[in-house]
Amino acid sequence: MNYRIGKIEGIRTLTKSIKEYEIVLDEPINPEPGQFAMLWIPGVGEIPLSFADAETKRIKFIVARVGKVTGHMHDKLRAGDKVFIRGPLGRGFTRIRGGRALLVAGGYGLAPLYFLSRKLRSMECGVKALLGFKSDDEIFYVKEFEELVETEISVEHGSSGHRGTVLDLFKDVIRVERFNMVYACGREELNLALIRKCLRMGVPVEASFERIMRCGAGICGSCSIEPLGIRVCRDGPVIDGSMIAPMLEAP
Amino acid sequence: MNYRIGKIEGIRTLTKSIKEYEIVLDEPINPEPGQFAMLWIPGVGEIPLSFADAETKRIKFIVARVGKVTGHMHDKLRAGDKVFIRGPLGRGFTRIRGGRALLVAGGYGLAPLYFLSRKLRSMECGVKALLGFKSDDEIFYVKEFEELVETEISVEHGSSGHRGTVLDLFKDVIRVERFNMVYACGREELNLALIRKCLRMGVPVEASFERIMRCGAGICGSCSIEPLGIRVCRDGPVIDGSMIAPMLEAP
Amino acid sequence: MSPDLEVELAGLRLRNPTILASGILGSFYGLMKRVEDAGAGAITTKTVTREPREGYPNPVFVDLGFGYLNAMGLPNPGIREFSVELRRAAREIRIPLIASIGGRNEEEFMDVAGRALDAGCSGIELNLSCPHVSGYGLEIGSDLQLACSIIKAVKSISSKPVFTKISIHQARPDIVSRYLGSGADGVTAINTIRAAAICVESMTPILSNIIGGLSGPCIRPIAVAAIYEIRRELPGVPIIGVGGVDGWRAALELILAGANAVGVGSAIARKDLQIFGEIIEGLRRFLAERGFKSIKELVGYAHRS
Amino acid sequence: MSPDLEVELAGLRLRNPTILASGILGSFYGLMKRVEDAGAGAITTKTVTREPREGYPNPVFVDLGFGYLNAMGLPNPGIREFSVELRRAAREIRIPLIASIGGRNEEEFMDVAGRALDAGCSGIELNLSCPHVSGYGLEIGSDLQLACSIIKAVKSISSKPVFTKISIHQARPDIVSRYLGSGADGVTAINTIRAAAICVESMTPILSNIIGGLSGPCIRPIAVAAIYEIRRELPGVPIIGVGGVDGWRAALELILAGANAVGVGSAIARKDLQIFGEIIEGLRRFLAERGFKSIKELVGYAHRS
Ligand SMILES: Cc1cc2nc3c(=O)[nH]c(=O)nc-3n(C[C@H](O)[C@H](O)[C@H](O)COP(=O)(O)OP(=O)(O)OC[C@H]3O[C@@H](n4cnc5c(N)ncnc54)[C@H](O)[C@@H]3O)c2cc1C
Ligand SMILES: Cc1cc2nc3c(=O)[nH]c(=O)nc-3n(C[C@H](O)[C@H](O)[C@H](O)COP(=O)(O)OP(=O)(O)OC[C@H]3O[C@@H](n4cnc5c(N)ncnc54)[C@H](O)[C@@H]3O)c2cc1C
Ligand SMILES: Cc1cc2nc3c(=O)[nH]c(=O)nc-3n(C[C@H](O)[C@H](O)[C@H](O)COP(=O)(O)O)c2cc1C
Ligand SMILES: Cc1cc2nc3c(=O)[nH]c(=O)nc-3n(C[C@H](O)[C@H](O)[C@H](O)COP(=O)(O)O)c2cc1C
Ligand code: FES
Ligand code: FES
Repeated sequence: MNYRIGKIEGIRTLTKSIKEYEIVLDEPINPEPGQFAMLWIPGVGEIPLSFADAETKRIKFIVARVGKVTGHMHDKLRAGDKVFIRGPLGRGFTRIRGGRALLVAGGYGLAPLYFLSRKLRSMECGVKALLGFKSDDEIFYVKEFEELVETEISVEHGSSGHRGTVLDLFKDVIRVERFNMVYACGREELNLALIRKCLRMGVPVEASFERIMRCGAGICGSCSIEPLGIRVCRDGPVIDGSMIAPMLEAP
Repeated sequence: MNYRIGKIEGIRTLTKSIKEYEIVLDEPINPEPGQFAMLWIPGVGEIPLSFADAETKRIKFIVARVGKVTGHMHDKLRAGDKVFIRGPLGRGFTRIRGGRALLVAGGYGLAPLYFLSRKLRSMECGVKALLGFKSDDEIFYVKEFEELVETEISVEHGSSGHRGTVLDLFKDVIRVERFNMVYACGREELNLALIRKCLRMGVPVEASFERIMRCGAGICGSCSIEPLGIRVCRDGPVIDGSMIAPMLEAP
Repeated sequence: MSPDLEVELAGLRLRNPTILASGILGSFYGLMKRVEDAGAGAITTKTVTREPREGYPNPVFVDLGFGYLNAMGLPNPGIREFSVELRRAAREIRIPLIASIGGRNEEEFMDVAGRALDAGCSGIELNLSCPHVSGYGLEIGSDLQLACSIIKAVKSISSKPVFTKISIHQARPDIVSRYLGSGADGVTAINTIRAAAICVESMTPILSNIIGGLSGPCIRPIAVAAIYEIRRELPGVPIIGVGGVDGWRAALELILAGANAVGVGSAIARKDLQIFGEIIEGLRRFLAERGFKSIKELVGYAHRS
Repeated sequence: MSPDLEVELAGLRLRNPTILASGILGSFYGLMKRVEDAGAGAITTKTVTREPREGYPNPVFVDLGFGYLNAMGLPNPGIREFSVELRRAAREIRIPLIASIGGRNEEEFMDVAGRALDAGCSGIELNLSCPHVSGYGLEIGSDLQLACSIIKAVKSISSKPVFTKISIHQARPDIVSRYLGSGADGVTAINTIRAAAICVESMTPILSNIIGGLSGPCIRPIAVAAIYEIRRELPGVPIIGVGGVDGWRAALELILAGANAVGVGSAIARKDLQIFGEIIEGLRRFLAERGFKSIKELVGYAHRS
């Protein structure tokens, strides 16, 4: 069978719509930051989730409540429950060695970037993370980031951090600091805006994209970014900004 | 596919009905003496043959002309031709370490015993080989044996070696010498007679048997020694004398 | 208390749900005895026909890695000679002995079945599904009317349970229920699947018969679907699940799909006779870990979800 | 001179014998373009139906190691929306584009085929064989009469070649020749095989639809037999061989059995789009080594032995 068996070790409520799941697998796994897994809950469904962390058999997911499966996870899963995982799937972030990296996340997009921060530390990089949230009560994982890297946050409607979107914050930061690489994960508009900006400035950029996943194996075509024919499950989810360039023609 | 590709390197005529084939395989193989291969010639057939020698990719078979496939081999195969091999199959001889071993072969039965002699040399064994032939012009491989081990031959109707069957020779030898193990390969009557004798004297004995082979994988049942249910292709072809004991009840 | 592996199958009582599949070692008394000693719950004999059959010349077997291809050609000594083996087996082997019967018409089936019953077999399996012997097996089974009349005829002389062994082409609840309507006591699903392999090096087919039957792990998903659908539509039918059982997980998969017992066939090529012990131990451990008392609780369990 | 890989297939000229199989990436223009760039000789689109279909919920795909199980449920945007992709593909892609058509009756097939032809496809493949979508595919194909009337109807409006895609159940020369008699220009053999997988840990079926279709290397021997037998009985029929092509050897095996061209499907899961180049290079090397001038010489070559 293609699934590994996972046992929920702990569930942490991060915000009213986001939880963190710590899972222990029956076998070691070694994903790259940016790669994802298909998580199957028998009788419920199967969804893609980015690895938020991984160490031998221990992995973390950060899950926003959206619909059927994520709702079931939030409402029904308890420590000790079994889940099934296939992966790691897809292509993760290209890690730079040395230099300075900027991480830009929107909402649960910080999941793969947190994992990336942990890995970049050993690469002798300077890392700065920009985390964007909608409101004060949606803020999470800031302490976790701060323990690893220099972190700034933006809140659209709230009192903490910078007021505004993370894109605004990004523009402010990029005006005064230079980076060798920008890593992004957020809603598609955010990703595209960041890519456009970076390409203009000539800064390499990679962003993690989402599409409806079905096979997760690069054959069904369901996750294609058209008309480029880039499969998020296989060619992505992390995609080099320059690959996306043709989508940005309209400014 | 389950076949290895072999290329005939050389064919040597040993007697008017026996030839030696030297074959180079596309991949290394590591059979034990006593194990066999199924040799397939497309469009002709597939037959079991004991390894007469093997060293990484180079193997030897000694083949007596019997019927369709062996006839084709004798008449049609040329150096450069391709043949297909599956194996090594079955269980070979148990090699003793130290002590003295006696090898008893009838006709092409010497094939696996020659291979065994080569391997026993490195086990610090004293080895004696008794080779039985029907007539003077059926004698072969004596020099090859003599280069490795002490060798005596018997000929039923002829002038060389001991006059008589190899069983007679065996009885003579065993009367004056002691062995820690007897290895046999010949017609079934020879094998059974040797086993009976050895069991009576309390000398461990192993013999290589033949049956019609089909699957070669231990599932079709075609090669069973009944009523013992011993599959020559899987439990054999080399069978410990004590396993055969129930067949010897009639003296 | 250790969980109970005993199953009941159309009146046969099996000490555990493993059955030697037809065509695998079931040609001689000695081999069948060894299979009993290895732990099997029941034995199916090689398919036997009225007349002796030589079978096809070699090659007859190909190991494909993910499965096996065979075209033996139903070699067997004919029912007269085979009766001797069967009689001895019936006398000395304590687990149920299911005689697999082949034939080209109703009369041959009747004749062979009669002699097999005479020799003391515990049940009959009608081979209506062997995919590579012209005039036998699937060629008979493809004719629904003929198949039903054969079942009826054999059933009329048999007080022992009669199973029909089916191919994927017959693995449809509507066809199976016709078989049951004709008197079949149960169904064995599935036989090998028509297949062939061509050697690219020699550019020739490998099997002497060219066409053979595919078995092994690679057909398990096909067997699982067949069993699942038959169990769903015909909740009471005794099913012997066969196809790709290569360990306890595979056996359990077929049982969860709805098999009351499972045939073990070509996996013996890789695992030899120890496979019976391995399956039995594995099932026992699984039942114990999950708190089930009997394997019967798991038959068709996957239908609950 | 480098050996010639070009093949002719019911009037279509393919630069090489590899064809993207239906359901694999053929849902969008961008993906089809990448497949062309990867070297494919032709492309079959995802099966498209008249109305949009959501498909089944996840899980829809299982990697079994020796093969794959899928039950996508024929998700597609319906022919109206798909025509946009198809039209663009027909305009910008130079290799033949075969539109795979699904439907529940003759009228739907006609409607979809008409629009696909309108959009500029080079050929039609009638999906009479998808084994896990109720009302479509094999359920239609199992009714020989209905299948023939669909073929006749579609053929009546198509000047482009029409292929019928068959399952193992239709892989019989008698059935195929009925299809040809109804006007089919060729046959695509085979579709996936009805199958299922049950997770032993959770004791539940894995696919949301429970039943899916088996593909990959494990069905190759089944495809080879199907192709071989059709080629033997119907020497002239154009055959697209599909099933378990995972490299040049596998492609060649199907060609030797009698396929004029080969579909590449689920192997892309393991090898990605490079597989087209790998097959093409491998075939070219084989031809050169053996002294053949054209791949056409090898179509059905295994029948000579
Ligand atoms: C590569 C990848 C990585 C992801 N990583 C994470 C992660 O780390 N954490 C996390 O919380 N979520 C992640 N997601 C998103 C997550 O997979 C979806 O939220 C989830 O599939 C929703 O499933 P559901 O059954 O709860 O909702 P459903 O009931 O299936 O859907 C509810 C609604 O959301 C829409 N929808 C569902 N999935 C998607 C999608 N992928 N894109 C667009 N719309 C969608 C549906 O069409 C529907 O309208 C990731 C997605 C991808 C593709
Ligand atoms: C384990 C094993 C190892 C062997 N090793 C060697 C070897 O190293 N050298 C060698 O020359 N031969 C060996 N043989 C015997 C060899 O396999 C046969 O001689 C060969 O299969 C005959 O094939 P054929 O097509 O030439 O004859 P066929 O045309 O098949 O047969 C001619 C006649 O011989 C009979 N026959 C064929 N094979 C056997 C058999 N195995 N037992 C009894 N009768 C048989 C047939 O029934 C027929 O009557 C071995 C056999 C076995 C089982
Ligand atoms: C070598 C071989 C011989 C077989 N002979 C028969 C037979 O005589 N009668 C029969 O009904 N099935 C026969 N079968 C089919 C098996 O009984 C079984 O249905 C099939 O192999 C699938 O099970 P498996 O995957 O466990 O091998 C044979 C299978 C093999 C591999
Ligand atoms: C994910 C997936 C989706 C498929 N969808 C279709 C389809 O829409 N129409 C069709 O005719 N065949 C479909 N098939 C079957 C393939 O075209 C092909 O016949 C089958 O997979 C065997 O080839 P393979 O072993 O190379 O995958 C699909 C197969 C897969 C794996
Ligand atoms: S999810 Fe199927 S190709 Fe990406
Ligand atoms: S040859 Fe088949 S069991 Fe030995």
